[in-house]
Amino acid sequence: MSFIKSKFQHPRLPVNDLGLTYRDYEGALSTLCAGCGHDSLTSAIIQACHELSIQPHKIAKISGIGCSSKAPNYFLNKAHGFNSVHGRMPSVATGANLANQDLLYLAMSGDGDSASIGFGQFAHVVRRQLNMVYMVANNGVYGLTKGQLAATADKGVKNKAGDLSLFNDIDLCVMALQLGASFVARSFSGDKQQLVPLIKAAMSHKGFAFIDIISPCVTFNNHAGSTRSYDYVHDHITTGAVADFVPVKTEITSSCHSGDSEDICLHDGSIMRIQKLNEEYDSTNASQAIIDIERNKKAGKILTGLFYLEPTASDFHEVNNTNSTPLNKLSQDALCPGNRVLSGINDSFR
Amino acid sequence: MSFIKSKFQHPRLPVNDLGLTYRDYEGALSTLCAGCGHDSLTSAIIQACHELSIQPHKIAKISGIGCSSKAPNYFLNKAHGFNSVHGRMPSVATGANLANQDLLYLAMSGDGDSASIGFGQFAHVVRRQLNMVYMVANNGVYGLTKGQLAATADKGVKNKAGDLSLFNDIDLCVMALQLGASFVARSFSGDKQQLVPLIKAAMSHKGFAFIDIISPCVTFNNHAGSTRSYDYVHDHITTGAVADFVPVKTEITSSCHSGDSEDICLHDGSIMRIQKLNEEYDSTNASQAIIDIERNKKAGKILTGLFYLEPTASDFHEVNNTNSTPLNKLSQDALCPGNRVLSGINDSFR
Amino acid sequence: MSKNTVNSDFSTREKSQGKAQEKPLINEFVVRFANTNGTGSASANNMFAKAILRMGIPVSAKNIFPSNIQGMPTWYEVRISEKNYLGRRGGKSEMIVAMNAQSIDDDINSVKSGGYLLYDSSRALLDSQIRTGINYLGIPISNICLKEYSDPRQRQLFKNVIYVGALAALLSMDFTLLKGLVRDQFKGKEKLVTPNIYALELGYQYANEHFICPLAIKVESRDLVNNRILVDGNTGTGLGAVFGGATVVGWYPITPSTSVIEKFASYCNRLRIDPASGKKNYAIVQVEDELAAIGVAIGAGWNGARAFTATSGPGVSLMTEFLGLAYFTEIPFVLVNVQRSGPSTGMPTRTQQSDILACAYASHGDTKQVLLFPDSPSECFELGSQAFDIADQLQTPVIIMSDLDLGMNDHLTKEFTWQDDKAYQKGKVLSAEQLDEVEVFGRYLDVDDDGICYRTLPGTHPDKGAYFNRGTSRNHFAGYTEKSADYVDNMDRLTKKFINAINFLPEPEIKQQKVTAQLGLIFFGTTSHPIAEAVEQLKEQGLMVDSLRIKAFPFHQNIEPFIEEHSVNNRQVFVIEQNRDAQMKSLLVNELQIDPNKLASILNFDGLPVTSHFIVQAVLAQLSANQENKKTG
Amino acid sequence: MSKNTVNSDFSTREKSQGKAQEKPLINEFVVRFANTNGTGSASANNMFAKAILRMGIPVSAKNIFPSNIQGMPTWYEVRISEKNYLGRRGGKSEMIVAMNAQSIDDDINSVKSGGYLLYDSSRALLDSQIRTGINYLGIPISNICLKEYSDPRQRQLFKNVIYVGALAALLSMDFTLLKGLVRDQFKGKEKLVTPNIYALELGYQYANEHFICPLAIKVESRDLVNNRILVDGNTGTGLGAVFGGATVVGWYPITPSTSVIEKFASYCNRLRIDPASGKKNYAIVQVEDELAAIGVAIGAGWNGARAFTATSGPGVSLMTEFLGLAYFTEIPFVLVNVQRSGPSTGMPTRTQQSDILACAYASHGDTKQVLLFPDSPSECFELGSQAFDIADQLQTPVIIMSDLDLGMNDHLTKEFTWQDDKAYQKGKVLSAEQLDEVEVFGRYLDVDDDGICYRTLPGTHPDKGAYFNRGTSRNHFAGYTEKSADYVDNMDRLTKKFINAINFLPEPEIKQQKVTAQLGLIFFGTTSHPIAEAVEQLKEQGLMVDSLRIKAFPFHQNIEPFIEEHSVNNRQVFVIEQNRDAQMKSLLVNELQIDPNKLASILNFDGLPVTSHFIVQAVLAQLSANQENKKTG
Ligand SMILES: Cc1ncc(C[n+]2csc(CCOP(=O)(O)OP(=O)(O)O)c2C)c(N)n1
Ligand SMILES: Cc1ncc(C[n+]2csc(CCOP(=O)(O)OP(=O)(O)O)c2C)c(N)n1
Ligand code: SF4
Ligand code: SF4
Ligand SMILES: [Mg+2]
Ligand SMILES: [Mg+2]
Repeated sequence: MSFIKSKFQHPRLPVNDLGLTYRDYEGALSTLCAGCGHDSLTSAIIQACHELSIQPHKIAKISGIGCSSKAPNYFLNKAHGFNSVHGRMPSVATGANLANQDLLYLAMSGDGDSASIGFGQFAHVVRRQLNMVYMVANNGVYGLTKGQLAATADKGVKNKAGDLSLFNDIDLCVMALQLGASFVARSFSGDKQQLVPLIKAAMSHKGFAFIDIISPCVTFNNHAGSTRSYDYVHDHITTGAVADFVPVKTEITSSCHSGDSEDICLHDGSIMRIQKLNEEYDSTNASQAIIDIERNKKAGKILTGLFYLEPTASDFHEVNNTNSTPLNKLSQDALCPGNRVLSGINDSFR
Repeated sequence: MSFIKSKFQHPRLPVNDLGLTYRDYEGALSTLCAGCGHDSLTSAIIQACHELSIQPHKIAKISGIGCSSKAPNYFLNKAHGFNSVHGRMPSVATGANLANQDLLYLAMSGDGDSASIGFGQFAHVVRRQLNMVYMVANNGVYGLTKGQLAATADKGVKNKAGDLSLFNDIDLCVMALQLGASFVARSFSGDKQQLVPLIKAAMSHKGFAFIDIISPCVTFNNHAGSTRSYDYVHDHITTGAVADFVPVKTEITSSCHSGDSEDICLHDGSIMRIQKLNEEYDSTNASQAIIDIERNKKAGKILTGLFYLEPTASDFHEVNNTNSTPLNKLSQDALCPGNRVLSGINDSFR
Repeated sequence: MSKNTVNSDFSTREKSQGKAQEKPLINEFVVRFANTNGTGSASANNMFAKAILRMGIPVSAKNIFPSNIQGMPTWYEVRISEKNYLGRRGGKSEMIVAMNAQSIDDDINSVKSGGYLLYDSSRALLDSQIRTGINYLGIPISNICLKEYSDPRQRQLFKNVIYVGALAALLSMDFTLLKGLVRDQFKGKEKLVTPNIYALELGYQYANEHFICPLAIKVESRDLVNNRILVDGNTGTGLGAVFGGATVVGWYPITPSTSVIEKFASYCNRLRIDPASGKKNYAIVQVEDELAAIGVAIGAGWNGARAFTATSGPGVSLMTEFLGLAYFTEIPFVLVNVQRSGPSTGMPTRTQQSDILACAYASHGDTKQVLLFPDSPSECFELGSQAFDIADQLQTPVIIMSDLDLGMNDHLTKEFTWQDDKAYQKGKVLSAEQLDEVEVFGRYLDVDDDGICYRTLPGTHPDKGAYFNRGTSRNHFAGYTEKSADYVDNMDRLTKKFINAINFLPEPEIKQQKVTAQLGLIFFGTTSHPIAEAVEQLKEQGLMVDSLRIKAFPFHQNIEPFIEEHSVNNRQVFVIEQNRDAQMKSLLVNELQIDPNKLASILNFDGLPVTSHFIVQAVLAQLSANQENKKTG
Repeated sequence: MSKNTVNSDFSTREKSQGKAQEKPLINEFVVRFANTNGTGSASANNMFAKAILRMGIPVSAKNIFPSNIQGMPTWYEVRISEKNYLGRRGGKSEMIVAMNAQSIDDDINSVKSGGYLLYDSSRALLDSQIRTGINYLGIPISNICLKEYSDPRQRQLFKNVIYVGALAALLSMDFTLLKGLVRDQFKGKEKLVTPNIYALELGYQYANEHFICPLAIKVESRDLVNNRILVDGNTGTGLGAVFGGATVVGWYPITPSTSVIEKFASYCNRLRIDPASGKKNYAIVQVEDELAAIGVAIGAGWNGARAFTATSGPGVSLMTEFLGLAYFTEIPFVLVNVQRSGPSTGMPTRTQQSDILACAYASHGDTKQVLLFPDSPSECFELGSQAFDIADQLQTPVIIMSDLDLGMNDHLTKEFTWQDDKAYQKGKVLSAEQLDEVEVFGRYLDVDDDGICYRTLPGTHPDKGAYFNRGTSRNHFAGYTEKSADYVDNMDRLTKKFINAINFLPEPEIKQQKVTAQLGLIFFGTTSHPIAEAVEQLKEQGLMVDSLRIKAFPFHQNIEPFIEEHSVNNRQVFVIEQNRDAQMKSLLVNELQIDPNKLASILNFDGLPVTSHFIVQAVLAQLSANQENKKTG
C-alpha cells in the first residue's frame, strides 16, 4: 500500500477501444496491507476490464464485509459500488440485477463472507442462476478481524495465532459445481496470466460465473505451515488446462469456430481457447471437475483453472421471462394499470 | 389424525429390554393432516427407539419450524424437546450437545427448514461432526405455510397452486456427503422396513448422521405431477442395498464379525448388515454415492438406502478433546479457579 | 340414522320461536361459524357474508384459525350491522353454526341467551350439551350429504353449502341473490354452479320445512353499503404495490403476510405482462429466508427499481441488520409488516400490534424508521402505493404496519381509488443531463438543506456521479471516514431528514367535537375499528369523545397539541393499542417529549381484535380510578 | 542521511526549554502517540503506560485505531493523573510523539501551546509544519535504527522502543523500573530482553545528550495506585466467565468483542484443563455467524450448562430473533455486547452506547431483556461472573452492555476479587429427587408467585418433568395453546418476573451530598469515567452534584426517587449518554413513567469517549437555557 499515488500520466498510456487507459479503470488508493493478495486481484480486474473495453459505469460492484469486500473501492472508480453487510452480498446482487439486467455485476467476497456467514446466500444465488461474476478472495482466514480461521482453511493447518483448523474445509468451487453454477474456476491472485483471461471469460459469460481466487493474507496467513501462503501456493499449484480468452471484435458470432474442439464460444461471441494439460480434463463435466479437484487435493496439489463452463446456460431473467427493458427503466404507463382497471377490480369485491 | 386416542392398553403389549411398551415411546396426539408422511416417520422413530430399548429420557428432541418440526411433539413424551426457530435447529443442537454429550440428539427438520433458511446452519453442523441424528422430512414444499415450493423440489414440477419449480433442486444427501457427513442415508416415510433400521443405525452411529426422508405432504404436494406424492415415490423408488440393523445385546464388541464383508460394525458394537443390490454399491465411498444418486435421478429414479457410513468417525467432542463428564455436570470446584489463582492473575496486570 | 338425531323437541318450530327474543332483531347481530380447518368451510362462510353485503347491509367477517393445516377448530364470525359497527363485537353471539364436534361444548356456551344453535343433528347431542335458554336448530346435515353424494370430498364440502342454504331461510336472506352469488363465484368453473345451488336448496328447503322461518333474528335488504367493497387488507396492499409501480420483490413465506405477495403476484400476472413481448414487467423471487428477502429489496432500491418485501414477526427480527444498513445508506424500499401475536413464534394466527418499537427503532445504533399505519383495506391500497413515493422521496425504508386482522380478514371498506394524472414521485435522482450540469456531486451533500441529498443510479453517467455505497461512516462525498466531525454531521443530517419526513407523510385523522371533549382517544390501524361504536356507547354514558388516529411515524405536529388539550381541565387522553407494553405510547412519549402520566393506556393483547366493549370498560375503569385518586390524593 | 534531518534549531536544549511551561507540570498531563497501525507501536506504548503505573501514578490509556489492518493512522493517548482523573481528557495534549507522516500535520496542531512534539527527525519537517509556541524534540529515530539494525522488521519495531526510552529521560521516568518491565514482559522469550533494553537505552541516551532532561512536564513516583490493576474490560469479562462457570461458547469474530472470547479461551486453556485426563472442561466453537453463536448459547442454556456469546452491533441485530425466543421460552444464557459506533457497520473501531433500545426491547412482539452496565474492567469481571447467576435465577438472557472503550482500552481498576465460599446460584432447577416429590410438574406453573417457574433439564428423570420447549404460546404445562386467556396469563407472568428481576440485580451507585444537590447526574458504563472530574469542575463553578450510576435494567426502585428529588426546587437532572437519540433517557421515561421534561440529556456520540469538559459545558449551557426560559416563560 502506498500513500502517495503519482498523478503523472504517461502521455502515451495505451488506450483501449473506448479510448480509455488503464487509469480510467482504477479506484481509490488501497488501504490494504502491503502485499495483500487482494491488491493483485484488484489489478487483474482492472486489466481485464480495460482490455475488454467495458464501459466502467456499466459495471456495478457489490460486496459483503471484509478486507476482500473493501477491494471494490480500489478499482473502477467510475462504477457504482455497494459494500453491503457481512455475508449477504448475494441477495443485494440479486435485487440489483433484477432491477437492471443491463449492467455487469462484479461481486467480491471473502471466504469468511461466503463460506461461513454467507454460505446459505452463496448456495442460493448459485441456484438462482443470477447473471453475475462472483469472486471470492480466498485466504483461509478472516483478514479484517485479525486472522481467525475460515471454513476454507485446510484441516490441520494452524493460523498465525496458532489455532488449529479442526474440521474439513468447504471448497466453494466444489459447492458451486454441485449446486449447478454454469461457470466455475479457481485461480491465484499471484498468477495474472491465468487470472485475467478467467475474469474476462466470466464477464463475457451469461449466467452465474464463480471464481475462487486464492489470495494470500500476508499479515495473518503467510507463515510457514499455512497452505494459503504465497510460497505454499506457488509450490503446489497445478492446472488441468490453460485457458486463453479471445474477445469478439465484431458483433457477428459466426466467427465462432466451434468446430475446433478446444474452443468454447461464449454468449457474446468471444472465445475461451482451452489447451488441455491433463487428459481427463473436460470443461463440460462438472462431476469430473469435482473428482479432479479432490484427487489433486489428496495429492497435496491445488488445482486451478477453468473447471466448468456451460456456455449456453440461461440466467434468472430468461427463466423468469422478464421483459428485456430493465425494470428500473419502465415508465409509469407500463407499470400502473390505471383507474379503469381498478374499477373492474373493485367490482370483484362486491 | 384422530382426536380421541384410546387409553386402553393391551395387557400384553410387547415390552422391550427395559420393560417398556411402544406406548412409552409415544408423544402427544398428532395435529398433522390425516395421511401426512410425517406421522409415519413419527411412528418409525417410536418403533426404532422402542426396539433399541433406548431410555426415552436420554433422548433430546430438537427441531426448527414447520409441520415436520412439530413432529417431535408427537413422539417420545418422556424426552425433553426443543422446537426452536425456523432454520436454526443445528445451532441449538450444537449448544445442547456441547453442554451434555451423554444424551442422544434426535433432530427433525423440514426441507424448507434445512435447504432454504437453514442451509448455512445445516452445512456447518455437518462440518462440525456433531454427534446427532439429523432427519429431514422432505416433501418438496413448505407444508405449514400452505404449499410453496421448497428448494428440494425437482426442477420443472408444479406445486398444488400451480407454481413452477424454476431452478435446480438442492439434494441434501449430496450436500451432506460432500461436506463430510459420516452417515448419510435416504428413505421414504412410507417404507418402514427400510426406514426403521436406518434410524436405528443412525442412532447407534457416533458422529453426524443424516437421513433425508421423503415424506409426502398429502395436502399440498400429493397431486399428479408431483415427484413427492405417495404414488410417484412408490413407483420410482429404488435402492442400492438393503440394510438390516443388528443390535448389540452384550457390551462386548468382540462379537462384531467384521470379517464378513457385508457387515459394518458400528461404534456401539451393533451391526449394519448390508445386502448389495447393485454391483457398484460401496458404503465407504462418498463420491461413488453422489454419482449413483445423480445417475438414478437422471434416469427418473429416487435412490434410497444407506449411502455412506464411516463407522469410526470421530465427533466434535473427540476433536475438541472435551472432558467425558458432560459439561453441564461439572461442579463449581472443577469450573472455578478460585481466589488464589485470581490474585496471581491480578499481579499480571501491574 | 334417525336414532342419532337429537330429540326433536329442540328443533321444532314451537321451540325455536318460543324462546326467541321478543322483538325481532333485524340487521344487527352476529353469526358465528364453528368449523374444522381443512374442510372447505371458509368459502361457504365467505359466501354467506357476501350475500349479506349484496343485500346492502354492512357486514364484517373475522376468521379465527389455528396455526395448523387440517383438523383443528376454526371459527368465522360474521357481524351484521346496519349501524355500521364493524369492529369485532366480542361476547356471545346471536347464532352459532356449530359444525365441529371438538369445540361444540364451548360453542354452545358462546350463544347468547335466547340465541340459536344450528348444528348437525346426524349425531345426537349429549345431555350435557343441552342448555336451556337457547334454541337448537338441528339439521341432519351429514345424513343429507351421505344420501345425496357418493364422493367423500363432496360429502364434506357440501355440508358447508347446506348450512348456508338453511341460514338463507332462517334469516330471511334473498335466496335469488344468493344463487346469483354462486354463479359469480364459479365463473369459469360453470360445472360447479348447479351442484352448489342444489346444496343451497337442500338446506333452504330443510329449514323452511322444519322451522318457522324467518327466526326472530333476520336480515332485511338495505342500501347502506354504497360503493364500499368487502376485501382483506393484504389484497389492498398487494394491489397497491402494483399501482405504486413496484417491480422487484424478494420474499419468504410467513403467515399472515404471505398473501400480500400472492396477491401482488396474481395481479401482476394479469396486469403487468408486456403486451408486445408477453414478458413480465416484474420479477418476484421466493428466496431462502428473510435476510435475503430484504437484501433483494435493498439491492433493487439502490438500483432505482421500486421494490418491496412482506413479512411478519420473526421475519422482521431477521431483517433487523439490513434495516439498519438501509437507514444509514439511505436506500428506499417498502417493507410490509403484517403483525401477529409475538413474541417469538407466539400465536402466529392471532393478531396484535406489537412490533412498533421493534420497527421504529430497528437495528443496533441510533436508527429511526418511517412507519405507516393503515386501518382498512382501502388504506392498505392507498398507503401501499404511496409508500413507494414516500420511500423514494425520503430515500429510506418505509414500513407498512398492518396486522393479521387487517391483512387476512375481509372488511367493508371504501372502494379503491386512483388518480390517473398523479405521477410517481421519484425523489431526488439525478439524470445524466442533470449530472452534467452539477458542479460538484456529493452523494451526501445537503444541497437543499432539508436533510435529503441527491442520489444517482448505477449506469447513469460515464464519468460523474458514481460513488461507493457503504454501511460505514462517510463524508459528503461518500468517502470512508472515521473523523468524528464527519460522522456527527451525517448523523445530525439524518435526524433533520427524519423530522422533515413529516411533510411527506399522511396527517393524523382528527375528529373533534365543537367543544373540546372530555375524552381524547388515540389509536391507529385496526384499533380504530371499534371506535365508532365505543364513542357511541360512551356518549350513552354522557361522555363526549374527540379522537385522533395516527397514520404515520415520525409523528405529525398535530398530535402533541391534541394530547395537551385533552390532558388539562379534567380531561383524559387514552392510547388504545393491541400489545402488552404500550408500545405506541412509549413512542409518543419518547418522540414528543410528553409526560407519560398524561396518557392512559388501553391494552388489548389477547390475540383477538379489540372490541368496543373492552375499550368502554377500560375507559370507565380509568375514569373512576382518576376520581378515586383525586379523593385520596 | 543527515541532510534529511530537520534544522536542529528546533531540537536543541535551548528551544525545548525556552518555550516550556513556567511551572513544571508533575503527574498531570497527557502524552499522545501518533503511529501507523501494523507497526507494532501498541506494545511499546503500553509499556510506557505500565511504567507510569508502576511508579504508583494513576494512568489511563486510550487506543484510537482505524478499521484497517496496516498502514493507517492510529493514536494512543496516555493520561497521567495523580488526581485520579482517568476519563479521556480531550482537547490538546502536553506532548505528542508523532511517528506518522500521514497524520503529522494534524498531530502538530493537537499539541498544547507550550507543549512538546517528539518526532522522527530523520526526515526534515516542512516549513509549514513549524508552529511557534510548541517545542520540537527531534530524534533521528529512523536513522538510528538504520544504523543499529539490519533486519527491516527490527528497524521498524525498535523505533517504538527508542521513543519510549527517550520519554523515560524527558519525563524523568524510573529507568530501572522500565527495564524491569521489559524483563517481565518478555518472560519466556528471554532472547528479546536485551535488544529491547538496548533500544530503550538508545532513546534514553539520545534524549539525555540532546535535550535538557527532564522537561517541564514530568513524572514523580507516588503511591497512589494501591492495589489497582491496569487492564481492559474484555479481559475482565472473559475472566469473569471463567470464574462464573461458563463452559459452552458459540461465537463469531467481530471487533470490539473478539477479545472477550480470546481471553476466555486463553484462561480456560490455562485453568480449565481437567488435571486427571488433560481434557477440556469447556467447549468453544467458532460458528458460521451470530445467529448460530446465540443458537449455541441457547441450546446449552436449555441443557443446563452456563453458556455465553459475545458480539457487537451487527451481531446484536442478527441475534434479534433468537433473543425473542429466549425471552419467551425463558432460557438462561449471557450475551456480552461490546458496543461500537452504529448504525450498520458505522465506525467499527469507535466507541458508543447506542444499542440500549435495540437490546432492552430486542425482537418483535412484547419483549424485555435484562441488561447489566459495567463501568470498569473489575466490574466487567464481577458482573461477567454474576451474570450467570442472574440468568440462571431469572431463567432469561442477561446482556452485558460493555463498549469499545471499556472493552479494549486499558483502565486503572480495582483488582479482581472473588469469594471462594460463594456458591453458584443455579436457580429453580428440579433434580430427579425433587421431581419425585412434586405432585404435578408444570413448567410454567408460577408456584412461588414470583413469576419464576421451576424448570427441568433433559435427561433428569425417566418419567417426570419432560416438556416440549417452544416459541409458541403455551399453557402452564408447556402444552400448545391458542387460548387467549392462557396467552395473557403467560405474558402477564413474564411481566411479573421482569419486575421481580430487580431483586436479583445490582443496585445503582448513588452519591449524595448531605443536602440534596442542585444537580443530579445519571450515567452508566463508561460515561462514568469523566464524572469525578466533571463534578470537581462543576464545584469550582459553585454547582454541587449528586450522582447516580445505573448498573442494571430493569431499573431499581431507587432511581425514580432520585429523579423526583432532583427535578423539583430549581434542581435539574441530567442523563449523560454516548448516543444520539438519548436511548437511556427513553428507557427511563418509558419504564418509570417519568415526565421526559424532567431529564436533560447530555449526548456525546462522536465515537470518542466522553470528556468532563463536554459534560461541564453541556450542564452550564442547559442551566443558562433554563434561566432564559424562566425569564421569557
Ligand atoms: C454480522 C457481522 N459479523 C461480524 C463482522 C466482523 N467481520 C468483519 S470482516 C469479517 C470476516 C472477513 O473475512 P473474509 O470474508 O474472509 O474477508 P478477508 O478479510 O479475509 O478478506 C468479520 C467476521 C461483521 N462486520 N458483521
Ligand atoms: C423466520 C421465519 N420465517 C418464516 C416462517 C414461516 N414458516 C413456518 S414453517 C415454514 C416452512 C416450513 O417448511 P418445511 O421446513 O419444509 O416444513 P414442512 O411444513 O414442509 O414439514 C415457514 C416458511 C417462520 N416461522 N419463521
Ligand atoms: S489483513 Fe490480510 S487480507 Fe486484510 S489487507 Fe492485510 S493482508 Fe490483506
Ligand atoms: S400440510 Fe402437508 S406437511 Fe403439513 S401436516 Fe398437512 S400433509 Fe403434513
Ligand atoms: Mg478471508
Ligand atoms: Mg417441507
